[in-house]
Amino acid sequence: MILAVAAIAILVTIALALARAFMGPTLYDRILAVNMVGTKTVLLIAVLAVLSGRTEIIDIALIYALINFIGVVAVLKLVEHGNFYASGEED
Amino acid sequence: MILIEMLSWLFIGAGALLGIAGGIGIHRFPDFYSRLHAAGTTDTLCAALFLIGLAMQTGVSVASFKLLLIFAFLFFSSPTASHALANAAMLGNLKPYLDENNADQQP
Amino acid sequence: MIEQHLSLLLVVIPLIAAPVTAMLPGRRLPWLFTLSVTWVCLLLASWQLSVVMNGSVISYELGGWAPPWGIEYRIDAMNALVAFIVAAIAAVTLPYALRSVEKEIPEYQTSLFYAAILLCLVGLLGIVQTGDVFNLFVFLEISSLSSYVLIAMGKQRRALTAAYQYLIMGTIGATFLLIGIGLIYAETGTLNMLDLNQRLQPIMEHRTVHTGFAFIVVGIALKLALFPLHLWLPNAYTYSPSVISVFLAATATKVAVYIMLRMVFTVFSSSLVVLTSYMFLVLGIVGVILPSISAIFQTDAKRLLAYSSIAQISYMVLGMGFASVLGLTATLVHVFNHALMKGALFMAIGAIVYRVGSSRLENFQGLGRQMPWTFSAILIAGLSLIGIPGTAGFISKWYLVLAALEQQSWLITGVILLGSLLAVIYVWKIVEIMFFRPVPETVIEVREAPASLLIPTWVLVSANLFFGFNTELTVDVAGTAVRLLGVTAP
Amino acid sequence: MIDIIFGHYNYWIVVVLMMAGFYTVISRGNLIKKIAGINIFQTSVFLLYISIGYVEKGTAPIIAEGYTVYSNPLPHVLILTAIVVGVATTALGLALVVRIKEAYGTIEEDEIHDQDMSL
Amino acid sequence: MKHNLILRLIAKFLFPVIALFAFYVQFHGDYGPGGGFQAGVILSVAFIFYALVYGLKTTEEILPPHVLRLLASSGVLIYAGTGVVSLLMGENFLDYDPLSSEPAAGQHLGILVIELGVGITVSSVMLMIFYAFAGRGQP
Amino acid sequence: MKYPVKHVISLSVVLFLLWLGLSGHWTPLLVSLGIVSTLLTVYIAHRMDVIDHETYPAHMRLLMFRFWFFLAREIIAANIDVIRRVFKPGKNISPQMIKLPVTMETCLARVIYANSITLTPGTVSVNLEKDSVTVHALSIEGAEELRSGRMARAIPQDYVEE
Amino acid sequence: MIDTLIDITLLAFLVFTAVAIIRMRNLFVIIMLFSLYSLFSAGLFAVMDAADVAFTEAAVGAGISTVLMLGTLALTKNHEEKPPSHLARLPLLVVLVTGGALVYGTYDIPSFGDPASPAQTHVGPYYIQHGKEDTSAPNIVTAVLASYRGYDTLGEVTVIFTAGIGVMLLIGGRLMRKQKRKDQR
Amino acid sequence: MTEAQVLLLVLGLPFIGAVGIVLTRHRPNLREAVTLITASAVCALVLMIYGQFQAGTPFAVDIAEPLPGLLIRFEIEPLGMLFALVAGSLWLITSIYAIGYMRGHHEVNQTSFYAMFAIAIGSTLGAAFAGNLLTLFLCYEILTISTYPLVAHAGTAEARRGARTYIGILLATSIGLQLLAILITYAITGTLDFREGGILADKLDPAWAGLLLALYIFGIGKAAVMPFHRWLPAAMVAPTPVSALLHAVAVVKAGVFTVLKVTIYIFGTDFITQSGANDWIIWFAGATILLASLIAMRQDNLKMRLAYSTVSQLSYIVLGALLATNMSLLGGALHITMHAFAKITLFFAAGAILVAANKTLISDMGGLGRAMPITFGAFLVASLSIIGLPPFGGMWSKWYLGMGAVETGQWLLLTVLMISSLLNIAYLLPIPIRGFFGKTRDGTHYHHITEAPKSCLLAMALTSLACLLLFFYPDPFYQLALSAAGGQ
Repeated sequence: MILAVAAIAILVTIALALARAFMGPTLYDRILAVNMVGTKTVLLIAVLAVLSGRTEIIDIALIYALINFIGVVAVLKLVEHGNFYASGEED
Repeated sequence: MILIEMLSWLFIGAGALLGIAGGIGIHRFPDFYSRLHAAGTTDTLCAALFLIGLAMQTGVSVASFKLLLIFAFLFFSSPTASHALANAAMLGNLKPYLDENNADQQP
Repeated sequence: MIEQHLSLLLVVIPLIAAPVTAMLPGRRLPWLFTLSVTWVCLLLASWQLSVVMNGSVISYELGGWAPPWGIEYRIDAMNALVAFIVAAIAAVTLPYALRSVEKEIPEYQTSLFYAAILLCLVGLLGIVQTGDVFNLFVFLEISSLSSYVLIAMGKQRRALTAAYQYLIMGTIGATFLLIGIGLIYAETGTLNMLDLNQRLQPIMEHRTVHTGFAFIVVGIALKLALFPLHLWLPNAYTYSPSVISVFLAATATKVAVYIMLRMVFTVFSSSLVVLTSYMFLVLGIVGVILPSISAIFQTDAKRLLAYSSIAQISYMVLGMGFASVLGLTATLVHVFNHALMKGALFMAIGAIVYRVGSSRLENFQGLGRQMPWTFSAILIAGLSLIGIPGTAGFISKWYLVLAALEQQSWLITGVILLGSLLAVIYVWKIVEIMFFRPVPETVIEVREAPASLLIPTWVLVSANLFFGFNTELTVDVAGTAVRLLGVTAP
Repeated sequence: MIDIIFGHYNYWIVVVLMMAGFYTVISRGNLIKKIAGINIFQTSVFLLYISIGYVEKGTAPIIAEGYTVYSNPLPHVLILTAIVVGVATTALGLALVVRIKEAYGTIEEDEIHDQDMSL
Repeated sequence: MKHNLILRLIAKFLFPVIALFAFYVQFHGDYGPGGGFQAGVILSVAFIFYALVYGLKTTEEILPPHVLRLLASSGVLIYAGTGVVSLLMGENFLDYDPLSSEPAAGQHLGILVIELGVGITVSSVMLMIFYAFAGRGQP
Repeated sequence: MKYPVKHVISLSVVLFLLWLGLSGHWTPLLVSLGIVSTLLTVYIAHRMDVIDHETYPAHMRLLMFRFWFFLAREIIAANIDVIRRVFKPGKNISPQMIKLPVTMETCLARVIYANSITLTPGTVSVNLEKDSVTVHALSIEGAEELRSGRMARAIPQDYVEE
Repeated sequence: MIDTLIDITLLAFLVFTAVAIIRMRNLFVIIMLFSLYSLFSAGLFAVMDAADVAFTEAAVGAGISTVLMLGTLALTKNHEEKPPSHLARLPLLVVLVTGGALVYGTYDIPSFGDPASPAQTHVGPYYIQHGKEDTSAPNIVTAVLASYRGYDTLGEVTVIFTAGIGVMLLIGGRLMRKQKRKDQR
Repeated sequence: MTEAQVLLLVLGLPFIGAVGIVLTRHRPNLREAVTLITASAVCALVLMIYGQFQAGTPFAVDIAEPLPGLLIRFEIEPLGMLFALVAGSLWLITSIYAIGYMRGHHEVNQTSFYAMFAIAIGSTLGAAFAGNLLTLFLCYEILTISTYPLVAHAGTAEARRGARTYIGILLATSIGLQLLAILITYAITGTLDFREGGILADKLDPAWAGLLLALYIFGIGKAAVMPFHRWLPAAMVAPTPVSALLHAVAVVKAGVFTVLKVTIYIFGTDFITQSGANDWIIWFAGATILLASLIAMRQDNLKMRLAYSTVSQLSYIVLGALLATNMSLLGGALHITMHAFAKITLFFAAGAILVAANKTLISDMGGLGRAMPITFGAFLVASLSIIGLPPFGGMWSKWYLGMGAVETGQWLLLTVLMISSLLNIAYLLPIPIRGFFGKTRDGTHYHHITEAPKSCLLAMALTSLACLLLFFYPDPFYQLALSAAGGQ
């Protein structure tokens, strides 16, 4: 029961974040919103796993938490350096 | 047992509220930097509450270990991401909306 | 004991060889290795063909799981024939590749290039051998991906856009195929071709089956470069390295024809075929004439041949459209013969590119006298393309027209003959420029192509002549294959 | 009628998604966007497959105590393979885009076309 | 991004965890979701993460491209080799039954080995592709 | 760079425990695979040069509890504050950009400081430099709170050797 | 019930994201939205009990594909798509026809989740009934992937290998020249 | 040697000769020796075969079976023997002529000329000996293609244009119409063998017979029935020996030969007459005879005039075939021989004039005969033979054709033949007359012009002598034609 409520709440949050991702206005707002959607989806999957009782699914949440973070890092690296090869040693 | 169940409900319920509040926050606040607060910060606590609540439901098992692992992971990565994002925005010359009443503003 | 595994080894040997090739250093070593692998494949394919020629069927259960739970290799005369074509073309192309690749591909890429060729071969052979529709999709993608890369290795920058265009179109085609397979799967719950056939029979009227069929046909048609969906082909063949033009032109579309036959006649084999046959006939008619006309106006030899390929594919489609024993025999025979003639033509053009550095017709002036062997190869293969008697092309035209006459469709008979006439024009365009235009003053002496390019070319040219007289292999095997397809309509 | 809607809404939305992806591929001139479109198209097809394999009140096909109804594992396997194929295609397509950009200086289809024509 | 202190530290901390998680996914494919392919992707993502933070050059020194090429090939060979082994043992290609004394155990072993092959190929190819993209245009 | 063996061992142990926790199947095969995996991971980490005291403080004492507790309380309080601001009608925030001095010696401590600032709602560290950190605060109160240095003092400095 | 709700909501998110991707012109944003699209699909896969697929989609769609697209973007340095010069009527027609065909085709498809559909009664159940004892792997997806249809997976590995070779041939010159120098030394 | 081996040898010799010619390309004398030796050998072999064939030895050989039940088969029958005799003997003579001509005219690329020439003759012989329609068609197409480089020999834009028309019309008609007809025949009857009395007789609805026959007649473009005759004048850009041998003998005769074969062995004379298949096509032949003659009269270029004359003469043979009586067929078959010898002489003469005087226009030839009496004498002889006046061979064929027309009661056709003969006189005789008795345009005399090279003269003399001889001794050809036409 509470899990259903939780799931709905997460969906609402995702919807709000998604709206921000669509509206912008700046690139950073979108990145922020996408990141937020990512985190919330991790939670959603975790809730789903507990809800269905198949806890194997939690692995998916775990992997997504990892990947989402790295995705954001990649985006930021690109925004900052404009490439992927820079080592950042120069300063 | 019922206590843990109740506690878990409480945690999850609080997490849900927090999440929605964060979602509204990123619409209410006027500029990127302030939205960052709403999103990034509520993220951490919201996730923590959810995951702990869920872990209570599953009891001591591999699943709860994994849930806590997710929590630990988010705990480290989330602020890092927020910081990196703010950092990038600043380097990208995104001017923050600042309260003009305050003369104290720097850079 | 090993005999039962030979059909499998035909695919697995190049598959194992590909990563090994990728690790070999230098120029000669990868080539030598690839060459021996293709020859082994040819041996295996010939063996396989000789076994199933009499109408028997080889079935091989991969992983030891019985179909429909496991994947099955199911080889009858049609698979064996197409596999033989593919293996044979590969075996002939590889000796040709050495000099040509040396000139067109930098050394440090050589081993990967040969690995990609092997992968393409693996994909094509895998498609042909399998009896499972999804396995077919996987191997289709192997061959497609490697051919995108191989095409992009052409020297001009347009090779890149050509490959990109092909990639987009090919992926759309593959995705359509995937949708089709999915819909059919939803209706039957199986992926094995024979099983599908049986389980589809009672539900042929389902709309889902119709749609699945349509998507499969459109998907394959994209790979096949069936007339309105052919846009990727001219660029892809024009700008790819010579070896790749030869290999792809002679094999890739042939395998697509095979898939079409297999899907339409083995998997569906029913009232739906009637529907498609009209479509095939209409598209075939248009597809013979319009691309042939386009071919006439091309100024680049490879491009001209590419348009001609589209027209030739339309002949095969016409044969399918008749859905009769004669028509399908014609299609299969033409699959074989067209591989021979287009292979020879692209090889000869490649030899010219090797010497002159361009495939634009304006640079071909007077080459006929300087490169007489190359020129005669173009001439003979061109005659085969037209369908002059004594060449392999004549045999396929013969059966095709007979099939048309059998159904009293005078229009199609006329179209086929008109297509030959148009072929006369575009083939003659090359011949005339090469032989009867004087060599421009500015051009320095051009020597005849090296023997390593000429010998494979002439192997194919001789095959064109041989199969124009001896049709035991082609027609008989095609006949057996068609019989096994279970086509009973006249 | 209502049965059909409830039994098929999933497929229909998936169809809409496919169309969105397909439209992006064939109507847009930007090469990267085309690749993104292809990915959307393919992902939607994956959804179609998984929908086919779904069973009401079922669970993931990992055999465990206490469960008897499992969803069909076969579509899952097929889609795993298809995802891999998809990422392979994406990688190749993007590599081509990089090369095209280097060769032409643009990744807009019509500009590339203009350059080819002006030769 | 190395100058970004926070990220650098977090990366140091996270990399072994992600890598271990990848191995976990690799070897638990027959119990839960995952398997060679997913593990390969995660492992390559771990390296990509490292490369993003510490620079491509450092990463290439740790895992040179030619080693990756070797690994990519060997993964395919492991997979196909397993099939060849079953051939040599008199069964059909990729039939793992004879790999052990009893069929089910043989199957288990076979699955483990081929998943390893998948994982090796996938991770090395993915990383190779990343190297190719990231390093393009490097001065 | 040479680093103490104890770092390697501590990392191995942590990772192996992690494996056992994730796995849940403690069969000989999987445990031995776990050992292999751990060793492989440590080897890669060794090659990457990421094993040092910063990341795997074998000596990290559990006395950090005090800090964790402090942080948790701060986070909760700040969350409530942000939620209040979200729902408060009209002009609800007065964003500030301030620069704070950073006095900590070690990198680890500085990172913990910066991350703690970020974790606490209402303030985000925007730029961490050698001796200062730029912070964006949602409100004047938040900025003042940071200026007071309460947070900086709470960062445990003492567990870092060398 | 809650499953259905999540299912529908995620599908709706997917539709919104897809439409946004079509309409957006900043490639950066498109790529990020694409990663969201992948993420939602992964969620849907999880809802529809396809754990392995969800896992893979999360790793690939949101991870590798996104990183690769970003890498391409970094190299092409072209962040704004040109606005379409005219309304694409022909593509629209093609798409509508295709979509129409699909909707037509799904009319006869067994209902969503129907346990009596052919797909659930013919080959699939065999794996569930025999998979575990045949291969001693409780995860049937892995059993099918690696054993029953192991040959497909060999093909899949080959596909990946092909992609690797392809990318090296296309843009890996830097990596291979280094290798070449080492060979010569 | 068995009969089959002999047959293979005679068919293969020209191709072997072609290879020999290519191999000896750097030494012109040797090359031409090879040509001559091959030509003599072929001529001798053909004569030998003729001897044995008359003695009743059957010659047949199967090469391959490209299509089930359809062989590549060579077999000798009277009509083919007749054609082979003409082609074989005239190749030798033409070779002699060509050596003189090519050297005298300083042509380029002589090697390919001789080689293609040999191949063309080889395929002509193949067509003559073809044992079924498929084989005939095969040789027919090889002939078309191998003569293309000969036509385009000069390589000038004009030559290329002419050659393009040549190959275009020939290939288009053969693929578009003839192949179709063959396929229809096969689809109906299941065979393509040449059989006495035809194979279509009971199988084809008589109503369609006319259409199929039309496909054949027009499809055999080499027979040059209008409106598909344009290639023949276009091919006149070729060197004269080519025009002589190929466009007076090999190519065009291969066309009409095929027409005869089709009417006799595929349709069967009875079937043609009974079904009325020939009702309207015959008028195309008639019209061609008259129209081509009329056009010929208006040509000033000598070779063009001869070309249109050939078009007209070919339709005699087509007419003979289509009348489908014993007499007309006999006439048609004989005309192959008679016209060949006469027309080749005319072309030889035209070539000789070109080499010696470098003149192509008839209007420039006034008085030239006095400078080149032998050439113009030969021309006169051949013209008379073509017109059909005794004592020249051409009389016989015209006689039998006329008889055929009378036999069927086609008086109108007889009239056509008569008018045509008059037209022949009108366009051929003025040339020698002008040559001998006319004046040069500017009144000068040809001091610097002498006769053509000796080998040319020799060749001309031989062929004109043959024209004369054939009147008195037409027996070998007559016998063959008679047995082909079905009477004994």
